[in-house]
Amino acid sequence: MTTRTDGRDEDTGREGEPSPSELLSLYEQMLLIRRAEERLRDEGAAGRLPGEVHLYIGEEAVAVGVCAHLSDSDYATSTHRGHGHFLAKGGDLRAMFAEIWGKDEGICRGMGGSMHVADLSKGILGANGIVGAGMAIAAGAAFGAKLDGDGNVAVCFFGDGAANQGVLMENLNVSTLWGLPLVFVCENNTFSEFTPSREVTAGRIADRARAFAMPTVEVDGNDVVAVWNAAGEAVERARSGSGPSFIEAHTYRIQGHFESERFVLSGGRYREDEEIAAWLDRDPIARLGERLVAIGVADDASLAAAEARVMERVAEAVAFAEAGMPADPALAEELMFVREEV
Amino acid sequence: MTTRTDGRDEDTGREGEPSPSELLSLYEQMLLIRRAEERLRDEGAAGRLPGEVHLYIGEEAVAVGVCAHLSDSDYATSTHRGHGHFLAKGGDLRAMFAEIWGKDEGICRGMGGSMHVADLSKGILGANGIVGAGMAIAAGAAFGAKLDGDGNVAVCFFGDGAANQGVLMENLNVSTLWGLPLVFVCENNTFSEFTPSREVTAGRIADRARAFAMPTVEVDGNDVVAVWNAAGEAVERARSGSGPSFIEAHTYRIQGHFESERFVLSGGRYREDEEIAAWLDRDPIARLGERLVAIGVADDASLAAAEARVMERVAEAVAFAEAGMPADPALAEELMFVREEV
Amino acid sequence: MARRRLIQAVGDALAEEMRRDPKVIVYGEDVELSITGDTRGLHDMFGHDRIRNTPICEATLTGMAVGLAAAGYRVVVHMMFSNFFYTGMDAIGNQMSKLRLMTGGQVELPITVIAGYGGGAANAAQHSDSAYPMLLNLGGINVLTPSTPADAKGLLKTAIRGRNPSFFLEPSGRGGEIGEVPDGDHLVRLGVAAIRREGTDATIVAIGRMVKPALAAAESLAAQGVSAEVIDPRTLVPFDETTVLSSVEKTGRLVVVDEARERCGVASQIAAVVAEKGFASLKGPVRRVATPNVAIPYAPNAEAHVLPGAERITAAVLELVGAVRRLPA
Amino acid sequence: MARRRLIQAVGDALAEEMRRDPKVIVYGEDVELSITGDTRGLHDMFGHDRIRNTPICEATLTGMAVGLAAAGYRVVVHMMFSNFFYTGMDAIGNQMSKLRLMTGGQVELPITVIAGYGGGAANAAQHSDSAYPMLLNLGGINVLTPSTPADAKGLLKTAIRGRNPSFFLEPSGRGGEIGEVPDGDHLVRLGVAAIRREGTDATIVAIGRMVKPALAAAESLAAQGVSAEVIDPRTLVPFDETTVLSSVEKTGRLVVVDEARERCGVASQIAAVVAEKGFASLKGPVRRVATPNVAIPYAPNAEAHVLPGAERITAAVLELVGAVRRLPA
Ligand SMILES: Cc1ncc(C[n+]2csc(CCOP(=O)(O)OP(=O)(O)O)c2C)c(N)n1
Ligand SMILES: Cc1ncc(C[n+]2csc(CCOP(=O)(O)OP(=O)(O)O)c2C)c(N)n1
Ligand SMILES: [Mg+2]
Ligand SMILES: [Mg+2]
Repeated sequence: MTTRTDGRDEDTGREGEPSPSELLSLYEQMLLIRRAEERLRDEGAAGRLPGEVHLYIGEEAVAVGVCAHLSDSDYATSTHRGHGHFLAKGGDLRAMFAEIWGKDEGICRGMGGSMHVADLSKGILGANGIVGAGMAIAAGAAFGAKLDGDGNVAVCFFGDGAANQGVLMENLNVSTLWGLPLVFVCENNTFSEFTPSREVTAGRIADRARAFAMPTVEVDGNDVVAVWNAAGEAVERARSGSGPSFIEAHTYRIQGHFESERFVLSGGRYREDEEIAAWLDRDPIARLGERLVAIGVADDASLAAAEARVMERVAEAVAFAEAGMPADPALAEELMFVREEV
Repeated sequence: MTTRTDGRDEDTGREGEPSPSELLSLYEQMLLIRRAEERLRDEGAAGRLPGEVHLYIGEEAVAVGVCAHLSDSDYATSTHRGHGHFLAKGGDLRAMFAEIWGKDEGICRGMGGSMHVADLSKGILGANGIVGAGMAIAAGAAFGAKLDGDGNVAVCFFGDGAANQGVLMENLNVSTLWGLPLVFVCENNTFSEFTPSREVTAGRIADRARAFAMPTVEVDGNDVVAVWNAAGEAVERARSGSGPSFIEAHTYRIQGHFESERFVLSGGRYREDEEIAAWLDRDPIARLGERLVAIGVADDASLAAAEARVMERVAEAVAFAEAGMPADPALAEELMFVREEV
Repeated sequence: MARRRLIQAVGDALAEEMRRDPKVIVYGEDVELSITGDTRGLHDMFGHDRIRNTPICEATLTGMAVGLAAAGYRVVVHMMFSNFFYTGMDAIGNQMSKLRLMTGGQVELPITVIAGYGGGAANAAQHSDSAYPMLLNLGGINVLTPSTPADAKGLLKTAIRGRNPSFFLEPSGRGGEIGEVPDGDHLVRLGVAAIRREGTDATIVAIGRMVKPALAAAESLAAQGVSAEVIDPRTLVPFDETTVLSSVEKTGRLVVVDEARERCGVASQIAAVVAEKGFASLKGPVRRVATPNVAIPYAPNAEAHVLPGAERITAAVLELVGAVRRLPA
Repeated sequence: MARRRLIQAVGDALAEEMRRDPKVIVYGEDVELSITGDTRGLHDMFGHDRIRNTPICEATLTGMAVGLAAAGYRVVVHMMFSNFFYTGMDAIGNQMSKLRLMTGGQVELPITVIAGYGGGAANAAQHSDSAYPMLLNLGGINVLTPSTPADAKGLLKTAIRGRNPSFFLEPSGRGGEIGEVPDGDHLVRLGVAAIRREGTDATIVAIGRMVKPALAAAESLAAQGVSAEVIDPRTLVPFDETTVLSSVEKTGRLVVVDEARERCGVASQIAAVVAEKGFASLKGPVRRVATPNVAIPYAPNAEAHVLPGAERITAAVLELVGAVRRLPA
C-alpha cells in the first residue's frame, strides 16, 4: 500500500502487474473503504452522525489503485468525497470515524468532519469542501517536493464536475511549465451533484490535459489493476523528474450525491435504476475478487477471511468513535493562529 | 466599419476579401488608433494625463479587422489595453480623450479613465483592468444575444497573458455547451507585462480551444486582411447560430507595458531592440498602405489625405478634452446605485 | 395568507417574477432539481431558456451575470452557499460592484444572487460562513437578510424587479422557518427595518437567522423584568438607520446580534453607526454578539459554542442594564 | 540607520529573510523585473528556485501557497494590487484562513502575501481598493499595514519568520515614503501600535497611508489649540486594543481614519471596539473618517474627494472637541 518503488516489489512476476500479495492488499483496502462507508451510510440513516457524508461507494478502485504507489512522504489532496482517499493513502480508520462522529480523538479533533479529513503526517493534505480547490494545493506541494529534490510526488484527486473549474487549466499550465511532480486524477463518476456531467461538460475532459501535451490516459476506473498500471507510470514519471501526468478514471457514483439526497430531491430524479444496476455489475471489488479466485491468488475462504478482518476493523472503529470524548469547544479560538513567542 | 453583413457588401469583388472601400476604411481606422495613441504617449510623457495608459501601438490590425464585422448591437469586451477596441467598435475619439483627461465630457464622465473606456450604446461593455475578466462578461452578453435571437454576437478580446487565467477554460466550456454566439480573440503580443509569455505559458494557446473542438484559427495579427477574414468567418458562425469560435492573432506590443515603464524598470530589460525593430518592419498600417498602393486602391496623395483627416480628428479631440469641465466629484456617490422609486 | 417554508416562499417569488417578466433568467449549479429546494419545479414551468444548470465555475457565473444584465436581462444567479462567493469573488468585487460607476452610470445591473449562509448544521468551515460583510464593504451591492418567509418573498421580488445588484442571503437550514406569507403581489421595500418586538430597556438589532434567538432572549429577559426591543433590519444595504437610532434613543442601550464574524462584521458596523450618530442616547457601551473570529468547527458542540445564541444575547442585555431586575414576586 | 524608500525597505526585508532561511520562496506575476519595484534584484541574487515569475492566475497562486507552505516552505506571494485578492479569494477565504482549524491544528501556514493598496494615483476603481476589511473578517490571517519604511521592513521580516498567514499591505504609491531604517536585524512585533504623536484632547487612530494626513491634521489642530494624539496600529490583526483604549481614556475622543471603505471597514471595527470597551472614557461620539461606500473614481479631483485627507480629519476632531479653541493671540 505504501510501497515506495512504484509497486514493483520482489514477489512481482511481471512488470506492469501487481504481485499476488499486492493484489490481495488492493482487494482488502477496497473492501475496507466499502465496508466503512456502508457503515457510515447506515449510521447516517439512523441519525447517529452529526453532519452529512458524501460516499465513495463504487469508486474505490481509483483511490486504491493510485495510492498503492505513494508513501507517507508523498502528498495527496482530496475532495468532499474523501474517505476513500484518506484510507487508501494510509489514514487511520479509527481516527477518521472519530472525526466524523465529531470527537476529540478525531484526526482533526472534530473540527473538520467528513469533508475535511486530513492527516498531514501521512501527506494527506485534506478532503476539501470547495470543488476544485485541491488542485492548486497539490501543485504547491508538488512545487515543494520538487524543490526538496527527494523524489516525492503529489496527487490531486478531483471529480468530473471539478474539471469545469478554471483552476484545472491554470494548474495544467503551471505544472507543465515548472515540471512539477504532480499527478492529476480525475474521477469521472458521470455526475456533478444531481447534474449529469455531460450536460455541463463540453468535449472530453482528458483533452484539456492533452492540450498541454501532458501525458494523459483514460482508464476503466472500476478496474483497480488498470488504475494501478496507469498510476504507476504517472507516479514514476513524476518521481523521476519528468513532470506531471493526467489520468481520467471512468467510474460511477453508486450512492446519492450525499446521503440525505432523497429528502432534498423529494421525488425528483436524475438517473435510472437500470443505470445503477449496470454499474453494480462492474463493481470493482467483486471484479477483483473474481479475478483473484480465477488466477488462484485467493479462494472463497481467504476472501471471507479478508471480509472478517475488515468487518472487525470497522466495528472497532465505530466503538472507538462512539467512546471518544466530545470535541473541545475551546479549540476553535485556540487553533486559528499558531501562538508565537514574540 | 459597422457593416452588419460580415463585410460582404455590394462593392466586394471576391468573397473573403474586403472591398476597396472597406480596405480604405480599415486603413484609416488603424491610422486613427495609431495617431491617437501616439498623442496619448506624448501627452503622458509631458505629464499632462492624470493616469497611466497602456498603448496598443502595433496591434491595431486585430481590433480593426475584427470589429469591421460588428455593428452597434453586437457586444465587445476589452482589456486594460482598450483604446483600439473602443475606437474600432465605433466609440467616439473625443469622448475617449475627454475620459482619459478626466473630464465630465468623458465617455464615462471621468469616472473610469483609460482602463475603463466603455460605450454601452455601441455595445462596448468596457475596457477592463482585471486580466481575463472580460471573457465571462462577453459570454453573459452572448447568452443574452442568443436569448434575444436577433443574430447579435459578442466578441471578447484578451491577451496571451490572460489566456492563463482559468476563466478562459470555463468560458470555452460554457460557450461551447450553450452554443453561444461568442468569438474569443486572443491578442498574442508575446508579453505579459515584462514577462515574455513563453516563460509562463505551456503549450499553444489555440490548442486550449481546440480541446473543446471549437473552430480555431491562428492568424498573422499584423495583417488586417488576414484578421478580417478569420473574424468574418467566426462572426458569421456566431450570427448563424453555430456557436463560438477562437482566433489567436499573433502580434507584438511595440510600446512598453505602460507608458512610464522605464521609470519602473530602472534599467531592467526584458527584450532586445532588434526584436522591436523586426516587428516594426511588419507594421500593420505600413503594410496595408503599401498594399493599397500596390493594388491601386490608394496612392501617396490619398494616404496623405487620410493622414491629414486623422491628425485633424486627433487635434480636435485633444482640444475637446482640454476644454472639458472637470469631472463632477459628487458623481461617485450618486452613481453607485441606480436610484429607485420605491 | 398561506403558510410556507422559507424556501417555498423563495420559490414562489422566483416563479411569480419569472411569470411577470420574461427577461428574468435564473441559472446556477443544480438549479433544475435544486439542492437547496428553492428553485424546484421552475425548470418544468419555464424551460431551459429561462432556468438552467451550469457547470461548476463560480468565477464565470458571476462574470456572466454582469454581461447578461448589461444585455438587458434580469439575472438571478443561485450560488448555493455563501462560501462560494469567495470562488466567484473577482466579478463581484471588481466588476458587479464597480461597473456602474466606472462607466459613468451607463449601465444598470439588475442582478440578484441567492445563497444560503450560516452554521448550525455541522456543515463545517467551508459551508458555514456568513460571507456578507465583505459585500457590504464593496459598495454598490444591496444585501438582503430576510428572517421570515414573508420577508424572503417580498424582498426577493423587490430585488429581482430592482435596478441594482442585490445579494439575497437565505437562512435556509433544512428548508427554513415556516411562516405566513401574504397573498398577492407581496413586495417588501429595501431599507425598512421591522420592529419584531417593542421594548423600552434595550435595543437588540438581530440579523437574519439571529432574529429568532433574539426574540427568545427578549422573552426570557421579560421574565426577568427587562423589556427588550428587537429590530430586524431586513436589509443591511440599504440600512434603516432611523429605526435603529430611534429605538436606541428610547432604550439607551444597544446589543447587535449577527452570525457573521465580529471583526469588520455587521455587528461592528451597526455598533459604529450608533456610536457615531446615536452616542447621545447611549446609557452604556454597545455590545456585539457575533461569531468570534474563527472558522466554523464541525462538531455540533463546538459549533454551538461559537455561534451566537439566546443565552449570549440575554447575558449581553443583562450586563448592559446593569443588574438583574426581578419581577415582583 | 539608512534612508530608504518603502519599497526598498521591503526589498531589503525580502533579501535578508531569503538569505537567512533557504526555505523562503517568493513568487508572483512579474516579480523578477518587478513592476512595483520591491522585489527588484532578488532574482539575480537568489535564482529561479527561490523567486520566480508566474503565469497570471491568482486563484492558483493563492492555492499553491497553501500546498507549498504545508510542504514545509515559507511562502511569499506577491499579488501586486489588493484588488487582485478578489481574483484569488477562494483559497484565501476557504483554505488559507481555515485549514489550520479544519485539520485540528495539524498544519501551519507560514504564508506572506504582499500587495499594494489604495488610491491617489488615478489608477481607477480596479486598482485602487484597500481590500483588507474582508481579510480581517475571515479570521486566521494577520493583516499588516505599515506606514513607514522602518515598519515595513520590520513587520515584513516578522511575518516571513512567523507561523501564520499574513497579508502585508504596501502603501507604495510611487516607491512609497522615504524614511530612516534601523541597521541590523530589524524586527517589529505584530500587535504593537506606535504612538506617532502625543496629545491630550483627541485620539486619532490612522491606518497605513493615512498616518501622514493624520499627522498633518494634528499639526494644524495644534495651531488651533487642539492637542491630538496620533496612533498608528501598524497591524490590524493582531490589533493593539490596549494602546488605543488607554489613549481614549486620556483624551475622551476618538477619530478613526482609514482608506478602506466605511461599511464593515476598519474604521467601523475600531470604532465599535472602543464603543464597547472604552465607552466610559468617551466624552462624545466616535468619528469615522473613511472612504465612502463607493468605487474609486479615476479623475484626480473626484478621487481626492472620496479619499480621506487631512482636512476631513481636522474637521472631525474639531467637531468632537466642540468648538475651535484658539491659541492665545
Ligand atoms: C466551489 C464549489 N462550488 C459548488 C460546490 C457544491 N458542490 C459540492 S459537490 C459538487 C459536485 C461535484 O462534482 P464532482 O467534482 O464530479 O465530484 P463528485 O461529487 O461527483 O465526486 C458541487 C457542485 C462546492 N462544494 N464548491
Ligand atoms: C487579475 C489581474 N492580475 C494581474 C494584473 C496585472 N496586469 C495588468 S496587465 C498584465 C499583463 C497582461 O498580459 P496580456 O493579457 O498578454 O495583455 P497585454 O498587456 O499583453 O496586452 C498584468 C499581469 C491585472 N490587471 N489583473
Ligand atoms: Mg462527479
Ligand atoms: Mg500580452
